Parts: sequence; structure tokens; C-alpha cells
Amino acid sequence: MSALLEVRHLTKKFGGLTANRDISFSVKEHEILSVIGPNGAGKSTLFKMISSFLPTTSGEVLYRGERISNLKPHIVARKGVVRTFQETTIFKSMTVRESIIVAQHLRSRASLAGYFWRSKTAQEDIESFGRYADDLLEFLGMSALAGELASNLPQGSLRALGIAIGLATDPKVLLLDEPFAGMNHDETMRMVALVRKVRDDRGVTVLLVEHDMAAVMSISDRIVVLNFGEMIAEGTPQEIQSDDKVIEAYLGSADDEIGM
Amino acid sequence: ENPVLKIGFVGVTSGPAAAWGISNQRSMEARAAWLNELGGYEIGGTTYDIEIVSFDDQKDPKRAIAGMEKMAQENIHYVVGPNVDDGAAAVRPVAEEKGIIYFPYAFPKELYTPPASNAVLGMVANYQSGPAIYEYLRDEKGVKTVAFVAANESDPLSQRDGGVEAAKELGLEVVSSNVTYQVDTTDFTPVITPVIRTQPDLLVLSGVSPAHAPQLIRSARELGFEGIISTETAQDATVLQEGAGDLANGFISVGGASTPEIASDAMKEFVQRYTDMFGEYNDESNTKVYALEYILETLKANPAAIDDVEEFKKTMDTFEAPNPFMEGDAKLRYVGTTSFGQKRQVAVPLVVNVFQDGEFETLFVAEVD
Amino acid sequence: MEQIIANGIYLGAQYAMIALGLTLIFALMNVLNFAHGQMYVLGGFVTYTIYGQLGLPYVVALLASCVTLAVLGALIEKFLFGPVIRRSSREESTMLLAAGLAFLLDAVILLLFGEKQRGVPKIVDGVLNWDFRIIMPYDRILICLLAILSIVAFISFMQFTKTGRALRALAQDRVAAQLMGVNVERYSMIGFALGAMLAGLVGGLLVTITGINLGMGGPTSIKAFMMVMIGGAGVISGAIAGGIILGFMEAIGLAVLSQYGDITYLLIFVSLMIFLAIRPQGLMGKPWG
Amino acid sequence: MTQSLKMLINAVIFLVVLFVAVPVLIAASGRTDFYFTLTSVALLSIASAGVWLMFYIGRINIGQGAFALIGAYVSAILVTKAGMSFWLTLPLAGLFAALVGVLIGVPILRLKGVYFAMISLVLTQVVSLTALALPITNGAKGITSIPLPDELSVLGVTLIPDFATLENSRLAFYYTACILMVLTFAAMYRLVNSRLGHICRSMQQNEELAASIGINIAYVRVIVFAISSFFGGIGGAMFGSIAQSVYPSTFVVTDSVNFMLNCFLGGLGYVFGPMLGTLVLYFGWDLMFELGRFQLLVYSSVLIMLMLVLPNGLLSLKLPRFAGAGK
Amino acid sequence: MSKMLEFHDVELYYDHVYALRGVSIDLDQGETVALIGANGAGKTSILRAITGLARPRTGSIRFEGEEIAGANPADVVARGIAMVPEGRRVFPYMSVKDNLLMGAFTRSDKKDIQQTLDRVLERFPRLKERYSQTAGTLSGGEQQMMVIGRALMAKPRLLLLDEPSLGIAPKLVQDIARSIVSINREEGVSVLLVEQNSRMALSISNRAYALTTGNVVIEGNSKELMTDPRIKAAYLGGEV
Ligand SMILES: Nc1ncnc2c1ncn2[C@@H]1O[C@H](COP(=O)(O)OP(=O)(O)OP(=O)(O)O)[C@@H](O)[C@H]1O
Ligand SMILES: Nc1ncnc2c1ncn2[C@@H]1O[C@H](COP(=O)(O)OP(=O)(O)OP(=O)(O)O)[C@@H](O)[C@H]1O
Ligand SMILES: [Mg+2]
Ligand SMILES: [Mg+2]
Repeated sequence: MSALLEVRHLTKKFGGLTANRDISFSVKEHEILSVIGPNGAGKSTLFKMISSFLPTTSGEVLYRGERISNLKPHIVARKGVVRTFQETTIFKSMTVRESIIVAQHLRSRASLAGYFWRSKTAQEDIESFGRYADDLLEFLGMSALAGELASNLPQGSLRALGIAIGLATDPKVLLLDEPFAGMNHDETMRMVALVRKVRDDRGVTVLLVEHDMAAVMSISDRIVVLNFGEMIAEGTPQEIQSDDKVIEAYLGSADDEIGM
Repeated sequence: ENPVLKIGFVGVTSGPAAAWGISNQRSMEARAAWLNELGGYEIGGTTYDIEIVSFDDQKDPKRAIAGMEKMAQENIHYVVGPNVDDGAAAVRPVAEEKGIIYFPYAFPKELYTPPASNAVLGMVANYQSGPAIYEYLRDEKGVKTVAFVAANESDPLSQRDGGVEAAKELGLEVVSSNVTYQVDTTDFTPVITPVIRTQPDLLVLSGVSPAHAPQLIRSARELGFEGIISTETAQDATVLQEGAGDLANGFISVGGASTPEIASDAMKEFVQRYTDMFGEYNDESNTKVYALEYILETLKANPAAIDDVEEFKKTMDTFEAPNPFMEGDAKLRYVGTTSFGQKRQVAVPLVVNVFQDGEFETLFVAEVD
Repeated sequence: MEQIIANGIYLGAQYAMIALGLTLIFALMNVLNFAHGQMYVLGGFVTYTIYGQLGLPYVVALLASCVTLAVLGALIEKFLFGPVIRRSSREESTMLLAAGLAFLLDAVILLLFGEKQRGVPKIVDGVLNWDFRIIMPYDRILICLLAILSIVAFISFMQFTKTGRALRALAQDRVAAQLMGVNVERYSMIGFALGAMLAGLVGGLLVTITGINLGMGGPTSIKAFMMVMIGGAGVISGAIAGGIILGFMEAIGLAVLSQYGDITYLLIFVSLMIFLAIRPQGLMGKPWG
Repeated sequence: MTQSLKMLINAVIFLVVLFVAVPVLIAASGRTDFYFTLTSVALLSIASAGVWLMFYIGRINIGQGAFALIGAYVSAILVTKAGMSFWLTLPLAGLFAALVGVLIGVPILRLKGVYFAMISLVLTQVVSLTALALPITNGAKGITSIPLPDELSVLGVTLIPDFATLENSRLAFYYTACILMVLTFAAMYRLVNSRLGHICRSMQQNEELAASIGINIAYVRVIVFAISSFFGGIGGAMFGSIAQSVYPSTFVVTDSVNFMLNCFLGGLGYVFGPMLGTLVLYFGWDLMFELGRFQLLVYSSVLIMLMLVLPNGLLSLKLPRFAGAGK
Repeated sequence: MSKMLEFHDVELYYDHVYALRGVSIDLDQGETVALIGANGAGKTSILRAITGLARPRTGSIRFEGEEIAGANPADVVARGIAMVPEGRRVFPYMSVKDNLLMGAFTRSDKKDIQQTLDRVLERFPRLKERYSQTAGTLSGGEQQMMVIGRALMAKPRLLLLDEPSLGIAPKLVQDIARSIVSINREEGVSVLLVEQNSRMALSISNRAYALTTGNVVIEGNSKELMTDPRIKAAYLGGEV
């Protein structure tokens, strides 16, 4: 089976600093691929290039064989490659449900003018957005929060909302940047199950960046490891966990005194 | 108690441009207070107390219209102002519709030439004073070349264009006329350097505001300019003295009638009363006291005009009265036939002053027709 | 050429000082202070009254104008901006307040000091004339030096003193600054007072050269906005760079484009817009630093 | 259902007040000077509506004066130099302003926050200076003696009579301005409460996130700016026609700032905010006319007090009738 | 002897959203106490209430016997409480040096400050290498060290840490955990630690409280809690 998404020789320089150097890997359809690496290794930068939020310095990203790097973010989103943000990036003064409705922009069939004139298609769209939002919240187990203002949510729910907004666009590939940050173990595992379910039920391919090793190891089909902007390893969770370079650069060794 | 005769003023008396209108408003108020103190002003057998109704238009043409509407509402038919071209042009429709005669301090000729008939130019226009000054300087001081600077704003720019035209007509060589400055300039040296380079005999500060004149003079002198500097607008001696000191000596500007040589006792008293009332005198005010005087005298000449501006217009053609503010037998009358084809200008004496050690001295006096 | 550089430095130094006060207040409170120009005018009038009218020494007048503005700034922060920022749901709301304040100061200045242009006696006489390559009156040179000195003093203050550090910290992260023990209310007030004081200082310096009048406030604010934009909002170095660049642009523009007078400023504005379109965050676009 | 019924009733009340009650009251009290003031309020609130819309996508627009000036000039030039009917030039003025908005907007709309605010402030000056420098605008001399709006007839049926022949052209201007205002705000209300408004709101809160969900933010920004400029152009053109003259100083930076203040004062969270804000700010000044030299002092103090008491705008008093899209 | 910190029956609301409904916790001199709990349980709110960033509606907060509920944060810091806030919050455009000096804002003895500074730099040698670099350009881990160092600059007797491991690579998390232990042991600073990484939190603390939605549900000795089935199920999960 050929790759759904292909990263080819991606390099990104910020002035003198090389945030990504010659990164190449590919992602198969329905795969969950994690990118890990120390802080500042260039993970978020990589995601931003894939979603065209940043222009590449060199190299390219192909989606179904078509180049998607160096376009506008909304065009890449339109093609089905959607990212979430590392920081909790949400629509602060919208409710959870409103956020999800607006996020279904790509599913709309009426034109902007159509919404203004309230064309028939537009009316139908609006109804379907509402229904879909309720379904999605139900699916994510967030129905209780539907009417809550996003700025009042605690950290963890904010992350979940971020993912929900991403999902509402009906993506083919979802890039999640630290989706489990600020969640405790229990919550993390629930989210892990959810992401898996998203993949299984909706056929979404998932790329994620995460520092929570428990989550990464349990969710990933494959893992790519970056260090100082370079790719130092790629493989299954088992392979990565026992890779000396990765342990040295990132995982560290167990420490009895602090029980880890 | 006397019945009240209301005379309007629409102009800018607050905010950054307040200086434009305040001297206007104050000279009207000072004169009105004086008349009322004398027991009122008699028109057609009735003695009126004069009330000045002022509207602050904030130098905004939109507000100027509102001000004129307000005047109409108050049943006022005679209004002094507005102070600037755009305001004067904007109020024209209202004034004509509501039957108001207004005395703007703005120079666009269309305001005064037919079919317009309700505006009366309240002072000497620059295209009238300019030629007189240039001619004098050409003949008396041997000026051959002239340069112009102006602020990059409507009024000064049109005044500059008028000045350039007049200078050329008189056979003077215009060596520089393109240099302009922003109203917010804080350092005029770079502005004026290229002008000085052209070494004109005469440097004209077109439509210069009292605030900028001393700074421009100072910069020009500091750059070594030795020719004559002049302007067609009124200036304030105190401001010149404070801002440029001795460097302003020899600066030529247009003034009203408070210069000692021609001021009558009435003018001296007016200056005194103004100073008492507002703490300090403004040299621009002596031109601006005339509009009110003209309105009242014309009404006196034809009492029917009190509620009928058509009567007023009829009277204007033949009106003549002694000028209380000037020595000798000067007359108040309407002029402007040459410039506008009808008498729509007050005959203020064109007094050309020269600044010397903190005071203005009269250079020459001329008349406009 | 030399003249252009000299003019550029002179203009740049005074502009930079105006921009510094504005950018400081912006960085600390996120307030676009429309009344900055009016504060500058007020400073000029205070100096005029004390030096020009009462005849006290210039230094006393300058100090008095700094103190007056600092106190005024502190009061404005405490009773106006502080409460509004705390209670309004959108921070832009302070713009209405700032504009109202500009109107108010205009009105107060008019009532207190009148509508006339005022000037003070020259503080030093004479003109430096270097072979007609640089012509500059001594008072301008003096004011320019004083301006540069004040800028250096201000930067050192911000960079090396505890208060300066606290102000910078406050501008970057209010909550974190609070957790360091910075009393946010007090230091916001200090910062605002400092910004206002800078305006007063420039007013006091420039009144000796340009004189002062009511109308100078608004345009000065707009110019200050431009400098802040060029350099990047809320950055010390940006304000200075912006001031100097605008100063030089004017000096060069006026020298080179004098024959096309009417469009010199148009060109300056348009090039500014093009510059910002290319570099939206200004030269050093980043928060306070 | 009751909700929309209530809204309908409110709208009808509003229209009756605007088109019947006000003229009747003015006729009864004889205060005909209010016509012009109210006409101004209507026109300025149209321009302010544009600024409000820019707030809605998170941009502080202090450049509306530029577009009002452009509109005024376009209409004046077309009427005086090309002899066109004013009624034709009115939409053209709006469209031209919108076009300029698009051209300028493409580069500068990338700016945010104070940067956009400040550059838009400079924009007003740029347009004034351009008008001063161009020959077609008559430079400093301005365009004067613009004829009043002429007759508009379709197939021989007079829709709008020639204003010059009217006995009370003030009333005619009042009605025209009010109709334009009602149309503007109806359109705004519709826009804000449609999905487009929802999208604008998402951009106001976070443009990056909006882009990530597939919204073409650059496009929406430019469209909104064009609409805003269109409103500015219409308001300006009408003014030119009332004053029958246009100068480079007809709309200046102060006007741009006032347009913005109108929005703040009314309340940024309410569609009808700019209307109320303009009424209070503009009418307020006229009402304080008696105060003489203390007018500005009192006016600005009241403004500051309002801000202290109601920092979120007048409509935050929660007048349910005007609450619009408020939250 | 009274406890160092007594947080007694505190209720806290944001507008009308309750965050704490009558929470009581305490901490002894020299102790490390961990707060664990789900998202939105109110852990951050507890720290905010202590430092005065949030004002509790009812209840009392005593530090070394004195009431500090509702006090100004500046005063709280001056009393000897320092906090490392959620999300690090460095001063991004200040140098590492200035950031650290900001930590000593409430102190005035220059020599004393210099001593503390030397000790902090000794503890985190990485900061010495980056001494004049702008803090915003530091990596996440370095920033975390810097804000801990910054808090130590205040010479606090009580250190509040809000999720120091958030977004930090596993290897660095271990480094930070070690630092916390040694700060507590060597400098005698009491620590109140909020952590999502419950395993780490329990392993380096003496006692712990588990919270759910504004209430303390479990409290006890960390070692014991580590094996408590309720804790194990909710917060620790199976072995990785
Ligand atoms: N816009 C930018 N300009 C300059 N440098 C940048 C920019 N964005 C990122 N960098 C630098 O690039 C490097 C990689 O950053 P990136 O955000 O991709 O790291 P990361 O792997 O996501 O780290 P973390 O796990 O801490 O989120 C860092 O050194 C960062 O400082
Ligand atoms: N500024 C605020 N406005 C309104 N509600 C808030 C605010 N801050 C927190 N809350 C609410 O208070 C409750 C407790 O929040 P808190 O941040 O203390 O939780 P936490 O335990 O620290 O969670 P997390 O692990 O996500 O950081 C949550 O329900 C949250 O939604
Ligand atoms: Mg990252
Ligand atoms: Mg928390």
C-alpha cells in the first residue's frame, strides 16, 4: 500500500537556526504515527510545515501524491489535513457547541452569500451543523459541556475541545500537537482510547506529538524521533523504547531514588 | 429691558484650531458688551441689547452646517464665520435656504460671486493684499525674485497659488513655490533650507498661522537669509516677539486698524475693553471686530433688514457709514466689485504692517474695491 | 549631506523621546494613548509659564514640567485607566477613554493657557555655521544633546535598576510579575507616570525651540504612532529606531523632494505603509525588551 | 417564534419612530434644525457601522474617514465633471471605496491589533494628502457648488423628485439618510446573525485557529473590509451632497477617530451600538451648545464618566430592545 | 507548634463557577506535599488562593500562623512564599539573569541576593551557560529550570509548583524531579507540588491530597497512597 502522506527532505531554518534538517518519512492511511523528541527538537515546526502554517526552507510534503507544502493553511485544511495547536488555542468567547459548529466550515455547501440570503442549502447546512455538533460531542463524551463558554473550561477539557474542533472539520489526516498535555493518567488513557476510536470509526489518519510516554507507547503504530532538528530513529514503540540513541537523547534511564 | 438682537457666530473655538475662531468670537463679545453697556444699540427707533450666539464647529464642515441650522433655528439672520474654506463652502446651502447672511473668513471666490449672494467676505483676501504688498516691495524695495512656502493644507495652498499668480502678473520672478510643510512640523530648518538656497529677495509665508510664523522666520534668519519676509495674513505681535524676538524685525504682515498711526480712540478703547475682558489682546481681533460693526450699521441704515436679508442685500450696494475705528474720514462700505462682480466684501482697510521690536508699525494703508 | 545628517539626528532624537513615552505606556497597559500629544503640549505650557512668565531658571521649569506630568500621569492611571481596564470586557475600550482624555486635556489647556502660540526666550544664542555645510543654532544642538542624554538615562533606568526591571517584567507578563512580588497597581502607576513624564520632558525641551500651542498635540500623537509602528510597538529600541528613522526620512525627504513639496509627506506615509505590509510587526516587533 | 415576533414588533416601532414620529415631533416643536443633526447621525452611523464590522473581525479601523472622503470625492467628481445623476453616483462611490478598500486591504489586513489601528489612522492622512495633490480633486480648492440630487425616474415614473425643486430638501435628506441607515443596519444584523457573522466572530477570537479549520481568513478579511469601506463611501457621498462641497479636509483623522468612538460608546458587542453611539456623541455635542467655552470640557468629561460607568458601551445597560446580537 | 500552611475550608468561585467547595489542606515545615487530581479539580485554584491571585469567598488561609487569605500577591511573596505558575511564564524578552533577579524583587540586600544567585546557578549549571540569553529562546526544559531558579531567588520558605513537568521531555522531567527533592532536602524549603504526573509526584512527596471537582477525596502518606487501589486505578494506571 502506498503512503498517504509523505514528508520528503524537509528542512526549516530560522535565521541561523536549523529547526528541521532533511526529514523524510511517510505515513500510511489509518496509521497513528507519533513524533517525539526533546523540547525544541522541531516537532511543532514539522507539524506547522505539514499543515502549511509555515513555509518550508526546502523539501516538500505530499498528500496522496499531491504537494501540500507552501500553500495557504485553509487550502491544506480543505484537502483534509488539519492540525491542532500545542498551546490551548480555542475560540475564547464561544461556547463549546458554537465552536464546533463554526469549525464545520469545510462541510458547508452554501456560499457565504448564500448564508446571508438564507438560501435553502444554507438552511439545511445550518441544521446539519447543529446535528453533527451534537453527535460529535456525544461521541467525544463532552455533551455536558456543550453550553459552557470555552474560556471557563479547565486545561484538560480545553485540549479535548481543541481536538473536537479539529475533528469537526471532518479531516482525513489530523495532526495533534501535545493533545494529552495537562491531563492525568486516567484522562489521558480515555483520550487515547478516543483517538483510537476516531481512527477506527472515522478512518482518520493521526499524527501526534506528545511527551507522555505511556500514552505514546500505547497509542502509536509507529514512532519518529527527532533530536536537534534531525530524525534519529523511526520504528515501532518496542523498537524505539529500546533504541539507545533515543534513551540517551530523550527517554533517560530509570531513577530509583525518585521512583521513576 | 431692551429687546434682544441676536447675532451669530459659527466657527472653531475649541480644540487644536481654537485660535482661528476665538479672537473672532471675543472681539464680537467685547464689542457687544460695550454697546450694551452704553444702553444698547438703536435700530429703527428700537434700542436692542446685542447678544452674540456662538456655535463651536470644531473646524468640521459637518458641524458648521449644524451650527448654521442652529442659527436659523434661533431666528438669526446674520452670522459671522466660519473661519475656513471648507466650512464656509459647506454652510452655503443652508444659509441660502434659510435666508442667512454670513461673513466668512474664507477666500474661495465662488462664495461671493453670483449666483451666490449670501456670503460677505469679512476681511481682505490674500489675492487682494498680496499684489498690493508685492507691488509696494517691488517699487519701493527693489524686490525682483520671490519664493513661497505654505503649509500642506487647503487654505494655505490656495493662498499660495493666488500669491504666485499675483507675483507673476506683477513681473516678479518666482524662484521657488513648491515647498510645503506639514502642520505638525517642529523643525522648520530642513523645510526652508532649499527655499533659502534659491536666494529670493522676498520670502512669502502663504497663509501662515500665527503659530508657525515666528518659527519660520527664525529658521530662515538662522540660515542666513537676509531678504524680506512677508505674509498676507494677520499676525500677533506678542507671538512674534516670544517666538522669534529680534529676528522678526522687518517682518511684513497684514494687520487691522489697531496700529497707533491709524487707530481711532474708539479702537483704542476697544483694545482696552477686550484686554480687560479676556486678559490679553489678540492683534488679529482688530480686523475681526469689523464684521459685527458692518452688520449693525447696515441694519441701522435699513431697519427692515432685521428679518429680511433681501433688504440687507439691497442696502449693501449703497451703504456707507463712518468707520469708528479709524482716524480720519474712513468709511464703512461694501466692496468687491472687482474681485467678485458684486459688493460682497467689507471694506476693511488694508493695513500693511512691519514688525519692529515687539510692535507693529504701519508700512502703508491701501483700500480694496 | 552633512546638513541632512545633522537635521536627521536632531529630529530623530526628539522624535525618539516622544515615541518612548508612548511605547512605554502601550507596553505596560496595552493602551494606545491618544492623549500623549496633549501631555506633551501641557509640558510645554508648564515650562513656558515657569520659565517664560515667572522668569525662574529653565532647569526649574523643566523639572516642574516633568513632575507635573508625572503626577498627572499617575492620577490618570489610578482613577481612569486602571478601573476601566479592570472592568471592561475588551481591552480596546481604553481607546475611547484615551480619546476622551485627549479632548479633556485640549479643553483644560485652552482654559488654562489660552489659544495663542507661546514661546520662551532663547536659552542660548548663536548659530553654528560650519562652512555652510552644517548650519545649526546652538540651542538646537543643546536640546538635541539633552534629548540624547535623557534617552540614555531612560534606557539605563529601564535596563539596570530594580524598578526598571519590574516595569519590563510587568509589560511581559503581569501575573508572573505579580508572583515575583511586584505590586501591579503601584507599578502600573509608576510606568504611566514615567511615560507621561517623558512627554512632559519633551514638551519642556522643545518649547525653547518651537514654542508651544494648543494645536500641536494631535499631530504629535499621530507622528508618535508612526514611529512606534516603524520600530515595533512596545519596544524601547523600536521606539528609538522608529524616531530616528522618521527623523531621517523627513530630513532626507525635505532635502531631496523639496521641489515636489506637496507629496513629500505623502511619499513618507506611503512608504511606511509598504514597509509595514512587508514587515507587519515593525523593525523589532516583539513585546517589551 | 415569540422571540422573532418581539423583534419584528421592535423593528416596526423603530421604523415608525424614525419615519413618522420624529418628523411629526419636529414639525410640532418647530425645531427643524434637528433634521440636519439627525441626518448627520444617520449618515455617520452608516460609516460607523463599517468600523463596527471591522471590530467584529478583530480589527480596529481608524481609517474610515479615508473612505468617507473617497466616497464624497467620487460622487462629487462624477456629478460635477461627468454630469451623472447623484443616485447613480451613490452606489458607485460606495463601490469605488470598496475597491480601494480591497486594494489597500490585501497588504495591510495582515496587520493586527494596534498595528492595524495605527496604519489605518495614517490612511486617513494619506487620502487627504492625495486629494490635496491630485488635479482631478481640484487640490486645495476642493469641489464646490455641487448640485443637489436630481430626479430619479424609471420608465417615466418619478421615484425620487429633484431635491432642488423640493420645498424642504432637509426633510428629503433626512428620509434618504434614514432609509440608507435602516438598510445598512438591517444588512448588518442579518450578516452578524448569519453564519458569516459566526465566522467573523471566530476570526476575531483566533485567526490561526480559524485558518486551521479551513476558513480563508485573508478572503473574509478583505470582504469585510470592502463592506466596511462601502459603508464609509456611501456615508461620505451623501454628506458631500448635503454640503454641496467637498474639500480634502471634509473628513479628517478626527472623523476617523469619532467613527471608532461611536462604536465603542454604543458597545462593541451590539449590532446597533454604532447607531446609538453616534446619536449620543454627535447629538450630545449639539445639545451642549449652550455651555459656551465649557462645552468641550463638559463633553469630554461626560465621555470619560460614561466610560468609567459603562466600560462595555451604552448598550451594556441591557436594553433588550436594542440588544441585537449581543451576548 | 502550628503548621506552616493551613488551608482551611476554603470556597472559591470564578464568577459563578465554583472551583473549590470547602477544601482543607495543610503542610508542615520541611514537608513536600503533592496535590493530584483530574482536570479542573481545583489544584491550580488552591495555589492561586494561597498567593492571593484569587480571592476565596470563605475559609481561612494561614501561613506561619498568620492569615493571608485575600492578601495582595506582592505581600504574600514578601512573606516567603514563591510560586512557579502553570505554563512557566518566563519573561520572554528579558535575559536569564534579569529573570532570576526579578525573583529577588522583594529582597533588598544586594550581597545576600548575589549569594542566592550563585547558589541557584550552581544548582542549575545550564542557566550559567545561558546567563545572558533571552529567556524566550530557551528550550522548554531550560525555561522550567529557570522559573524554579527564579522562585528560589526569593529565598522562599514555601515553594509552590504548578505542574512543572507539563510539556517537558521525560528525561528532563527526571532532572526536575531530582531538583525538587534536593531543594527540599538541602535548602529546607517546604514544597507544595501540583502534578498530573502522579507517579512522579507521589514518589517525591511525603504526603499527598487527591482532589476531584473542588473537594479533597483522599489524603495520606505518599508511600501508602502509591499502593492505594483507588489511587492506582484513577491516577497511576498499569505499568508502562
Ligand atoms: N518562528 C520561529 N522563529 C525562530 N525560531 C523558532 C521559531 N519557531 C520555532 N523556533 C525554534 O525552532 C526550534 C524548534 O521548535 P519547535 O517548537 O518545533 O520545538 P518542539 O519540538 O515542538 O519543542 P516542544 O516539545 O518544547 O514543544 C526551537 O529552538 C525554537 O526556538
Ligand atoms: N478564570 C476562570 N474563570 C472561570 N472559571 C475558571 C477560571 N479558572 C478556572 N476556572 C474553573 O475552576 C475550576 C478549577 O480550575 P483549576 O484551574 O483550579 O483546576 P486544575 O485542577 O488546576 O486543573 P488542570 O489540571 O486542568 O490545571 C475548573 O472548573 C475551571 O473551569
Ligand atoms: Mg512543540
Ligand atoms: Mg491547573
